[in-house]
Amino acid sequence: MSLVLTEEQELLKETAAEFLREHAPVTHLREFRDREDAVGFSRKLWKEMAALGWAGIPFEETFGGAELGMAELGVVLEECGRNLAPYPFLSTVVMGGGVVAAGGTDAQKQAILPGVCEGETILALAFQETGRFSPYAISTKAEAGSDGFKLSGEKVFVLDGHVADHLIVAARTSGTAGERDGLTLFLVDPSGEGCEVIRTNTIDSRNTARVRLSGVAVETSAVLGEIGAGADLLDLAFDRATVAVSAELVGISTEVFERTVTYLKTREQFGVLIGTFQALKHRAAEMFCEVELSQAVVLDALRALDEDRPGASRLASAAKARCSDAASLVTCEGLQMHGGIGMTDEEEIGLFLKRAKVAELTLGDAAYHRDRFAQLTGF
Amino acid sequence: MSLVLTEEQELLKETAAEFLREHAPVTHLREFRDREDAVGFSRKLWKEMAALGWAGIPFEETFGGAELGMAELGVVLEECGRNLAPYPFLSTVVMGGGVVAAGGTDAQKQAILPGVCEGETILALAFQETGRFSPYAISTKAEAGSDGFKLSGEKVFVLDGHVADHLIVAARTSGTAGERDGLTLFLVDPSGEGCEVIRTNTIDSRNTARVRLSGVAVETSAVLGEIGAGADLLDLAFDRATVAVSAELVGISTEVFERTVTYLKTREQFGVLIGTFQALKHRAAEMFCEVELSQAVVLDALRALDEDRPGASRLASAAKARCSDAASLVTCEGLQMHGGIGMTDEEEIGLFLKRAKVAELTLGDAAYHRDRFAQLTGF
Amino acid sequence: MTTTESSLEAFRQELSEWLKTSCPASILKGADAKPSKADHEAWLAAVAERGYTTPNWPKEYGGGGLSKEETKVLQQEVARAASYMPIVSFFGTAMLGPVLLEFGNEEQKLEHLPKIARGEINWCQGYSEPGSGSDLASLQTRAVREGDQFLINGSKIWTTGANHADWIFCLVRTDTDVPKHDGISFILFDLHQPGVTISPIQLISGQSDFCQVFFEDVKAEARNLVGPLNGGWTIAKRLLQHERQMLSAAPASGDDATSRPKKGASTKPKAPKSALAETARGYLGDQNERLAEPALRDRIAQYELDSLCFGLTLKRSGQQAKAGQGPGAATSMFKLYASELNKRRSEILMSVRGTDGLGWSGDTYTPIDLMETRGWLRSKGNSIEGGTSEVQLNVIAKRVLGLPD
Amino acid sequence: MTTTESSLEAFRQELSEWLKTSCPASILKGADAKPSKADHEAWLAAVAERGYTTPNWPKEYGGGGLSKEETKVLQQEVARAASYMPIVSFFGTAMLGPVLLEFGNEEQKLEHLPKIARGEINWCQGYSEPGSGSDLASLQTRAVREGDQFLINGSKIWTTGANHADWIFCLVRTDTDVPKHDGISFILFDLHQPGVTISPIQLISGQSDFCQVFFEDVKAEARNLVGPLNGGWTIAKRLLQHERQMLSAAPASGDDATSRPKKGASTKPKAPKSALAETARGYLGDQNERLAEPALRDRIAQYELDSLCFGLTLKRSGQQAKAGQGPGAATSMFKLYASELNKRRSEILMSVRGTDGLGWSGDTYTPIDLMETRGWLRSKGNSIEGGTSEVQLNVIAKRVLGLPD
Repeated sequence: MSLVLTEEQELLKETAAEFLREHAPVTHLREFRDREDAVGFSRKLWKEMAALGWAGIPFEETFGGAELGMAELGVVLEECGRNLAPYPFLSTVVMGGGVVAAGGTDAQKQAILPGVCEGETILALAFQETGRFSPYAISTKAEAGSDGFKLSGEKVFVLDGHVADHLIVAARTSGTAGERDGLTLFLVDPSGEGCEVIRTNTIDSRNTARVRLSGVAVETSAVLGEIGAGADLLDLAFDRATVAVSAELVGISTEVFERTVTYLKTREQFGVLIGTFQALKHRAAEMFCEVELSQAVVLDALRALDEDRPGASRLASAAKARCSDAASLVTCEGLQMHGGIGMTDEEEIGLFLKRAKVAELTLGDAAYHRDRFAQLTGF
Repeated sequence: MSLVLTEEQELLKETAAEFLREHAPVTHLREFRDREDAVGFSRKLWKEMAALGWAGIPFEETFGGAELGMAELGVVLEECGRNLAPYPFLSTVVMGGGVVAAGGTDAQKQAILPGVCEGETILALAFQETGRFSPYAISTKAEAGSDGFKLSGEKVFVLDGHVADHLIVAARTSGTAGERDGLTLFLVDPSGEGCEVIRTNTIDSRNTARVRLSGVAVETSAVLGEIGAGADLLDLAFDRATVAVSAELVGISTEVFERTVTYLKTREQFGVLIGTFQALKHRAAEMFCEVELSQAVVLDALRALDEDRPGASRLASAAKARCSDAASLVTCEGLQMHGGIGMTDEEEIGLFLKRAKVAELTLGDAAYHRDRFAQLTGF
Repeated sequence: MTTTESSLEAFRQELSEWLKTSCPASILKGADAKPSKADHEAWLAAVAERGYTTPNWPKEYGGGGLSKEETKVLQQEVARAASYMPIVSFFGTAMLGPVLLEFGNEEQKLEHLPKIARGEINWCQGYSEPGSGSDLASLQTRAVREGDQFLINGSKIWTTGANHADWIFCLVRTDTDVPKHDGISFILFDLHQPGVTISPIQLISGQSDFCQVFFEDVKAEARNLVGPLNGGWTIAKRLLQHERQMLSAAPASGDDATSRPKKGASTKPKAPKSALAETARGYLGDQNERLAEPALRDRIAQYELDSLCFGLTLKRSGQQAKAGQGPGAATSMFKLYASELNKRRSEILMSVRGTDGLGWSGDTYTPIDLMETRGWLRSKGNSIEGGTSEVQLNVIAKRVLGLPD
Repeated sequence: MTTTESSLEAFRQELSEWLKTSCPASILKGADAKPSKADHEAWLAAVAERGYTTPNWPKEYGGGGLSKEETKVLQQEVARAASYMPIVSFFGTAMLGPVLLEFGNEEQKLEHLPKIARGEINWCQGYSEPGSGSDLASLQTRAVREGDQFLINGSKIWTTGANHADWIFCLVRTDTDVPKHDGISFILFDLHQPGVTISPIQLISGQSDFCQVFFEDVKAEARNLVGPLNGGWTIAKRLLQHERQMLSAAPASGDDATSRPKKGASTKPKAPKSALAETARGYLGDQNERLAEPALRDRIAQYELDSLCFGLTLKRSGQQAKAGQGPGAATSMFKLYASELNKRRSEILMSVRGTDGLGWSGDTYTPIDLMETRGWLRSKGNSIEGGTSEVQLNVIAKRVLGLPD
């Protein structure tokens, strides 16, 4: 079990750090926010990232992918966290692309994955129906007809749903909300009749959508994976996305922690550097521990997914719980230690705090994952 | 709603502080512990306290009591906490005496309370059956016969049970463990046949007992209160004892806090007083807040019981939760700040830590009472 | 001033008559229509004419000259008759006013207090500077005497409402050659003059309740120096006390059922409510008649419990002060605890609302959700403004616990 | 020293032969009877003769002279054949030994190391003093040169096992006129001599694993001064590092199922276990197939989760060091976190066991309950011994984060 980066991964990390620092630093996000950009990120830049191979990291070479794993995606996502780069890795590469790669037919893969790898195609997985993450609490109905299905229901918090070329909708072909069985995934054209995609504006200046499905007709060929066994694909997507968002949280924590330590070394009050105050030193040292623990567990969880280890789901929950709490601590402490200036929109700490909160609540918060961790540990 | 002491209460506080400081300081407890005294406290001193009116605080004058309330008992118990005085207020005055006063017949009261007020009679309420406090989880059976009942079962953690003149045993005349109905209280002679009282040794150097009842025969006149309605009396006793033990916890917290602040002002390391270290200052200031909150809620909870306010039970739980957590924080921090010396048996901090833990776990810990508080607040 | 029962009753009568004639119909309690702007101004004028905007200030300075008891009667009678009491700028009535009454000279009181009472002048407070946050006394804004005036250069930050203010009361450095606390003065000046630039500061919550204010050769009349030259720090500390006290209110707690004995109430009283728990119930629902998520329930219980205890601590401290039983807990503790409680409450609400609480704007989120989310972001400033939590902890350690420097 | 595969195999063969002839039958794996004292001593002698009690020390000092790989083979072979490996005093092998190898002169190595390896001398460590806890360098025990000896006066505290020790390695002050770190020396001397008084210290847990040791004109031979006169602080720091590392082991965590990919395992693997949760289950039972008390379940989950993450952090740091990727996280962090985790675990166990966990002695409590309770009390010292948590935080802030003094 290796918890250090390979040479190739180190190289990827350096490339990602350099590229994002140059092309998508925090000011980049702010720009898109301030001009109320309809997309929320640069499609051009996304294609450049794709050209660097990032959008295709986990996919087969046949489809233009790099055939690498979560470990490599994690490296890139950590750097995204450090820069608050608002790019559709979670929605398109990890969740949408992951589901197509794992459950799609050859035709479906061929139709979708090359576009994903090129940075042309954006995917969005539409599953959540209330404000609280609960994997199988899905009521959206898929009624079977002679030549396909009709989907009806409403989805919230669909990441990057506002610009998705394909929606992947989780709906019930049988059973009731809360049951694991009876879920089926469908590829849905967001511009199709009866499908309404409403962009929503979140505090992290990224975009999610609310999706209303009013009897949206899809053909049988739109089914992704087996009918009624959609939860298998969802579970996979959730575990991977959980760790991916944890990696982003590690990037956020590490960045804010480093900035805060730097601030402690430069800001003067009472005629001395505030970093000389022991109470702040101790709190900084405690943050350091939390950040270290986050980094370690994410590295292992990423590898556990790549190795398909039996305990991977449990590690995924451990990672999400640890990283959410660490990021919450570090962003709040970071803001507090920056004092009044930390409260201003001009200072970037607040933007990290906002993104950390969104990431914390994406796919289940720390309490949710602690509970799941306990369950997977047998208590 | 007054949260300051009346003149009379102030006077009582001073008397108690002075008396206990002189006659029952921490060294007094240590003496009884070191010589493995069979009683664990001085019966003579208990009679002296009774002569000062303390054992009779809540009882009617008819029986030799002072006809005062929980507010006054709280004042004395806080001073007991400050001195770790191991006297049977909880067992005899609050719980045993309280149950007799509230539910006893005139004959029962006349038979028992005068002895309590004089410091002659020790009572013990035997209810708990497992290590975890759960008010109605009582299996001990009381089988009705022609001329009375036969009691069978086993009780643990019976406070001062080792020297009790009367045991008050909660047993089931109907229903099953966990049900509120069907409980009945009985006055039991601990030296009677089939009654085995085994002294147990707890970390706070006080004494509790395990009581085994093997078909102990009692007459109908031994029933305390109504048959099957024992839970009414127990509830009363638990609420009062919960607040009483909270008052003792406030005494412990206040004392350890003050001692720790003094230590910070006298202990030198690195050529300076350790009280100059900002990290310790901040932690001390945080402790101060916790102690203040504990004091305030206990004052109000004591008065709520005396005034029979509708929200008294909820306040009792608030007090126990707050005071348990505060005492745990303050004793642990106090020990830590005393460094190695705090770990020695010679230093008294450890004795406070041990008593605080026992008091914390007596009648439900902080988590239990937080949950009860939530329930009584409607969620 | 003491007031007998009978004179109080007479006062109440007289007030009642006055209200009948002076309070516009649209402002009377139970009125249907919304009051017009003119009615509002008439009502303010009527109240201010009698000095009732600042009821316990002396009459000669535009106040009502009322005793404590009379003030209470005034509040009761107005509450009984009118739908609201007009209020004037808080910075004038609650901050500058008391300072002028304590430290100002007669001329200053006569000039400024009546205008405050009548709501003619909006005041703001020039305290913090970009380089002087927690270390307020290190402030650098210079005031140099030139004839009858001071020439002011520098910048203030975190100036609440400066963009709506007319005048500022301001801490300035009038001596640079002495220890920092000894070279500060307290001065008043008009913001409507050349050289004053006011820039609202946008906060992370999107609000702009603060400004940064820049002074370039701005003029203050020497007669508007309050207290002695270089004696401003004493006034500054007094004002900080005022501020801390105002920031120490206990945040909304569940109920006060425990504080009001209800005679003749049934033995099983209705359970008191927790607003937080009720909100949570709306999002999470119940399970076995309890709030569904136990870990969150525990956090809410801890919050409500601490909030209850904190409220009792505030009450107790007030009673101790009244009973002369020492100072009770320090106001620093109140400021500290109130801030941290409010932050905790906001964090719990974020957990409760899940992704519904992540909205920034737009009508896909409910207005309440949006407001709470902005409130959560804004709450992060609670432990910074009015003295950081760290400063409060320092003060408790030093002043209350007497720990050495 | 490098070792080829084939020579390793030869070594393994040779070991296997040696074990057959040297390990007493009663100590062989699977033996029925308990080994006698004589068998134990014979086994120790056999192992010590080859220097295998300290396998990677040089042979000339009583060690085994083995390479890392050979040491591993030794451990494997002994584990395969024998029921245990004899161990000798930890303070000798793990603390003093490495220091002598690094800082001692040839004479000292030849005199002391073989005795340590053979388990002839029990060592203890004289570091802390009553007035010098966290501020170790302020130690006052004086050593004054008199001819070929030093005369030692003073007192050491928290000396583990002094009451069973033969010799002590000790920090003493040899110069009082220089900054405190510059006047300290590291010296070895015999405890079996007049003027040495050893008093065990009773802890709050009832145990006495520490002593206070008093020296009154105690003699140390000058040739037993290790390193230069007044150069003891360098050695002290090195030893503190060793100690901190040893105190940083991750406390018992639930399982390591996550770290071992099981080929061909069923897709629904058996859930890993948490020892803490299993204990809790015994006391609390289940509700809806989950541990009955949700708040406690959450605390246990948090503990197991942190413990898992901490274990991974330790592993990662080791791998980083090996890969030369910087120092990784500081040992201070490991000491700090391991202590706090163990304290937390003990507190959870107290909550779980309720009043069953309050016993001090007597047979009304189970031996396990009594042991856990004493363990809880003892755990409070974890964050004090070997450098307090506060000291670790200081070190992290200074050394790792580079925060200014």
